[in-house]
Amino acid sequence: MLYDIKRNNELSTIELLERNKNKAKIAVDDRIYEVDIIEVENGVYSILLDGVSYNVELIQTANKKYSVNTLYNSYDVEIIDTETKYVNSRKSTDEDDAAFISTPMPGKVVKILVNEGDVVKGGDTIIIVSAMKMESEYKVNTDKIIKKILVKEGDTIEGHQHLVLLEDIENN
Amino acid sequence: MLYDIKRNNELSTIELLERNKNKAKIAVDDRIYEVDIIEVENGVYSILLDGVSYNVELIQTANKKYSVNTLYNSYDVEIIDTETKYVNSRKSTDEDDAAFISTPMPGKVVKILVNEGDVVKGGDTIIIVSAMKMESEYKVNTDKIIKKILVKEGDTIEGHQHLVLLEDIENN
Amino acid sequence: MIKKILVANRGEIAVRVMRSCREMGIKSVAVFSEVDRTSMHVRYADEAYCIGPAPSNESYLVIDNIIEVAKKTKADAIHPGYGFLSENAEFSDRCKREGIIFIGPSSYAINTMGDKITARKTMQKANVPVVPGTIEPIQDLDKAVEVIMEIGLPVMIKASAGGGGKGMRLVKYEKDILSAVSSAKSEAKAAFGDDAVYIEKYINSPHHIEFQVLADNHGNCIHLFERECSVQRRHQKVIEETPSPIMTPEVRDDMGKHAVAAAKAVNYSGAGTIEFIVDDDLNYYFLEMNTRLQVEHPITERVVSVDLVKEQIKIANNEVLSLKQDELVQNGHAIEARIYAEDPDNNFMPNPGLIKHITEPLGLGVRHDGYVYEGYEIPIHYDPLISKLIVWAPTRDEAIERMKRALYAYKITGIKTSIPFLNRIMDVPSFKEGKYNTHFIQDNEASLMEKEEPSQKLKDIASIAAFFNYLERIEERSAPVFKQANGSNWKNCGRKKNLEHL
Amino acid sequence: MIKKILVANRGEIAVRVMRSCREMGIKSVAVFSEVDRTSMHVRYADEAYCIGPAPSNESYLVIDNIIEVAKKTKADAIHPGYGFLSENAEFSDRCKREGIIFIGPSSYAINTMGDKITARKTMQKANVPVVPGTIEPIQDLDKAVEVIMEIGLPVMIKASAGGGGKGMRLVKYEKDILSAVSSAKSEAKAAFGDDAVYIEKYINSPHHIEFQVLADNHGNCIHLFERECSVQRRHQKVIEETPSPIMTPEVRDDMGKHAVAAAKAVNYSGAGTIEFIVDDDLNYYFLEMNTRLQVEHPITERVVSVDLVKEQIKIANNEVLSLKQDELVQNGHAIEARIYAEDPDNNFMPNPGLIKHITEPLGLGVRHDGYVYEGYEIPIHYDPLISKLIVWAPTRDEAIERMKRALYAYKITGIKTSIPFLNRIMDVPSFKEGKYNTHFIQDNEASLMEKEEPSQKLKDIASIAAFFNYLERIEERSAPVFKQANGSNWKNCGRKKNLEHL
Repeated sequence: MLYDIKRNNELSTIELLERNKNKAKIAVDDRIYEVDIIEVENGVYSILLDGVSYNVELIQTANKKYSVNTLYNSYDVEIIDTETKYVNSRKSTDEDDAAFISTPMPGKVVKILVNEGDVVKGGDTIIIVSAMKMESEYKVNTDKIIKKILVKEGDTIEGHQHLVLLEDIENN
Repeated sequence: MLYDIKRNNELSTIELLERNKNKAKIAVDDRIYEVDIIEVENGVYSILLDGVSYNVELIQTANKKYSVNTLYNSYDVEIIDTETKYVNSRKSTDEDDAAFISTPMPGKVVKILVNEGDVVKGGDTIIIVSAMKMESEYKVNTDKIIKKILVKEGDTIEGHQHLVLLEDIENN
Repeated sequence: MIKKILVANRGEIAVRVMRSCREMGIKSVAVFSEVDRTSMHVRYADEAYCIGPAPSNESYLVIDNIIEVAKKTKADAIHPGYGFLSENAEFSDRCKREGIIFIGPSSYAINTMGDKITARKTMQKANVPVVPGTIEPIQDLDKAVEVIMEIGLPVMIKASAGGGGKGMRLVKYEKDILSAVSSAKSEAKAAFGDDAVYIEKYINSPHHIEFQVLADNHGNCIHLFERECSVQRRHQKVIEETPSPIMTPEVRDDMGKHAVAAAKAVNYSGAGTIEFIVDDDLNYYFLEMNTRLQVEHPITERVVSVDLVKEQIKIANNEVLSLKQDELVQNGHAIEARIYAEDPDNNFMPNPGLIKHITEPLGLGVRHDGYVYEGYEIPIHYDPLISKLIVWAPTRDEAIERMKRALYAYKITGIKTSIPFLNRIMDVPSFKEGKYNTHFIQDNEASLMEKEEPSQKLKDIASIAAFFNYLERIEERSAPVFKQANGSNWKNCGRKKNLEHL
Repeated sequence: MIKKILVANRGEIAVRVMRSCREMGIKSVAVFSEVDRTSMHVRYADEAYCIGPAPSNESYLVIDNIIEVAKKTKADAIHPGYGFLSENAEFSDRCKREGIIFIGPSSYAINTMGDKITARKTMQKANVPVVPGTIEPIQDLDKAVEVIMEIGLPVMIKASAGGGGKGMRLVKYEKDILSAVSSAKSEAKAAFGDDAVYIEKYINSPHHIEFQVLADNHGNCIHLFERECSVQRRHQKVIEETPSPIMTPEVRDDMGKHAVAAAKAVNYSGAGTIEFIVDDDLNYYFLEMNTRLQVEHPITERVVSVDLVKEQIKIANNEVLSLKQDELVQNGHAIEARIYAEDPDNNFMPNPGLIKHITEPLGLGVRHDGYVYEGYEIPIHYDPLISKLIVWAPTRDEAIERMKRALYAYKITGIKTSIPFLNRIMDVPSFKEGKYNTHFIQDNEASLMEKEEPSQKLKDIASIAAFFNYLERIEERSAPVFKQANGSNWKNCGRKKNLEHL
């Protein structure tokens, strides 16, 4: 079965052509790879390709989404199966315009500089988050309306958590 | 609820008296312990008891059975709940007389020195198993009949796997 | 005799101190904040007590709580590690009043060295070279211009109570003097409640070189040679090495003598570090003294063959220093790399989180001082230092190769770390040649930030691994059997099996 | 110049060799048996190729298969590690014929040192002391009695082709001589296809002390001092240390010169070890030469500051030895403990299996050379050595304390290991005093096997941990929510969650 796969926003097709235990023949677009691939530790794969030994580490970030580390690089990879395509086709109209402020790492909300309903200018600081003795300011790039504030000062937050919902000014 | 617990064939009762997250009050027989207990790694518990820091590692060997390592000691611990008691009461008559030869570690069957139906004497070697370049001979302690041989030479075996079924001579 | 030590710290340094305690047969007591219950120092210690909520000003900085645990556990001594209360004169005094040995210097030494103007004065009196400049706070703005023009531009305006770059101004032109002094004063006032500022000549292409000293309570004081700490990012040390690649035996000898003189000038006791600023011609000036163990102490330990924590404890025990200056030698070369939980590709944003998988580098010439483990969640409240990788080899070139080998084998997933950035530093020509100063990272930003475009093959391998995992998960779902074959997945499957059969 | 090396081995030594290759910028090629696909050396190498089924005589010992991979990958050289083909003269020759550099000595040196009678003769000619006895095979049984009575009882009868205690007999009384010689001959015939035996005086309370040598292809040969290897169980080394606690500078110097003479007598090239048997009065005799890297080479590396694998590679590269005898010194004290997968409480039964959890010791003065990881299943087909723990300290006493600290922190679950046994060795008075010989383990069996009865509290803590886990599993079953709080169980839960949502 042919799947779509997205790696750092680059779309390819991927297909398992043959498999015998840990030996597999896989096509990525029109490139054919015969690999010896085995999960040696949880989320860690050892891959032999033309004799060369590769070590790849996976972290599943969501269902069918992975953060993949090779020796010096890191990729976001998403497997797009028929289910995903179906779900994507349904929700695309709904959430496309939504924009959230979020942080890449966990931390603590130090200060929120806006109120719901405020109109802010590109470059304005919206929220300050601290982690590991360092404070980071999160700004908007373009003029926005503060639709909803989802956290309060002093809250402990997860990485990638939605903090503030923004809305484009043109939409109003 | 009061449970029975077996530690290296020593039977005690054990009961959770109170619990608030990782703080617990537990009675073992009539000894009361107030512990701060938390699973820090998979199967590894950190326990604080009267301020003293203990590290305990568990390996689940079967359902409700554990091999427990403290710093210098190792214990077999079994939780005996009502289900276990019921199961034990039913099967006790059935398997009590069965005796198997097995090895504590995985390995390879090098040689089987008996045939099914043989009568062997205490001290006779029944089977030779090798692991890590070392051969070990497994003998019977008392006279037995070889009821069934469950492996063949060259077989790779797991630890604790039944290799040979023995029968007492008096039973025939 | 010290029989039990409370370690008033967390993270790698707490574990490191406890290791030496264990080797000396001394019991260790950990203290921990509520968020640190699962931290390694709690697991490693003989005893452990909670001292308050996560924010350090409610736990690790609360003197009363720490003293209370020390008294309850009958600890003879307290080791403060670095950071937190390690340079707190009040804490040193309080320990003394309570009859507990503080493993560190007296409040007098801490206070004298803690105030920069007082330290400069004291050093000048002890004939230790200080950066040309004023040794009294600037009162009069007009006088300031006069003094600065006498010293010669460029100069630095610095807050006397300062640190972390606050209340600090670089002045290159005469016209900027007045505004720079006023703004430094007001920033100093806001930050430290003290607007005293002083003036130092600005050293071009400065090197940061520090000397380790040890002093006992019997008047003996020695130095254990230098550490080169010029690889810094925003005043944060990144790589340290010893010996310094720019040092000569003569200058080393001179600087060592001045380091000892500096320590003696404050009747120092214990382990301390004299930081010097050094120019390209090896002119050197006293910068400040750190009255505690440094993060980078292991490179000295390796090259001089000494356990500095054990020496601290022996000194606190009132023993006479057994090390003699003329018996100490530097053997080979050591480099330390600090592994931080931060994302070098994203402006070094701190990156706390759950350690999903860790492979530590092993083998010849590698020391690893860390505290995280698989399944540990690095809290958001403290310093992002995860561990320190220290390598040793007979030569500097070989030590660099060894560091690269160790960084290659060191894998942490779940969080971003500085490992790729550290690896790139090892490849920069000026680092390899040992020709760098504190501008190193800034000067080489382009090559340090550049990432090679990976080959199509490597990118496809990443996709293949993810795809294979996806397929295996589908397979598992349709046939959830217990894989025994090669041991992968044993954790999941073991647990899964249990849940099913329970 | 060697640019790519095939490592014809597995386990910790294969990884250790590859680490030095990586530091030298040399590519490494792994070979592996079918059961070793997940082994660390396959993961660590630049390239990896399967060479056959699990049994070593179908893979790691098949010269043709290894040569084939070397040619296919264009490897310039082969490093044999220890064991397997490392002392196989045919392999050394075959490499030469194929134009591949064998990182080890010539077949001449291997053969001469491999046959014990030939080795004894060669040593005698080179004026290296050998154990008093015969240097020709015993032909005539009557002659044997005469010779033995001349040497003086007790004596050892040894097979010339021997090893591993086979074809070996200790004779204490004259009446036993005839039967001992005949049975040794027939055992030797059965074991090695060669019934040649010879006679050696039996040394009472023997010490096993070996010298490391390095020789280049240009006539230079040096020794790197001794290793004390008397802590043995059934001729298997358990603990090694350097310097030897019984050595004097004079005897060290003499033995070192004889070690160099021994190596020169066979035109040795590369790294080798001369084993001596030493009595309580420090009389020493050549025992045998190991023409390869030893398991215990790291303690020499640490104390002499040298990377022996790099030296081997440089010698194979035809370089001139850069180390000079009179510049070498021993610095401090190093001890190695071998961690085996075996059950010390159950007659040291091998204990292969799945590594469920591992915590490696870290910190100052600790080197760890291993190859296993969490989730790795140790195969049943090979040697039970898991890893080697090497500690260093300025003094022997401190090194022992450090070893105890490292063993304390070293935790492996899933299999039984020798760690508790090693820890008990560190506590035996005769070991602590450095007064022990090869009878050490036998003489101290009682205290080495004794286990302290744990307190009721400790026993109850074991029960509480198991009980708590049982309760948590019940809880999880009734409310299978994703625990995020402290990171424990993330692996299970992560996977569980995925399965549910897939």
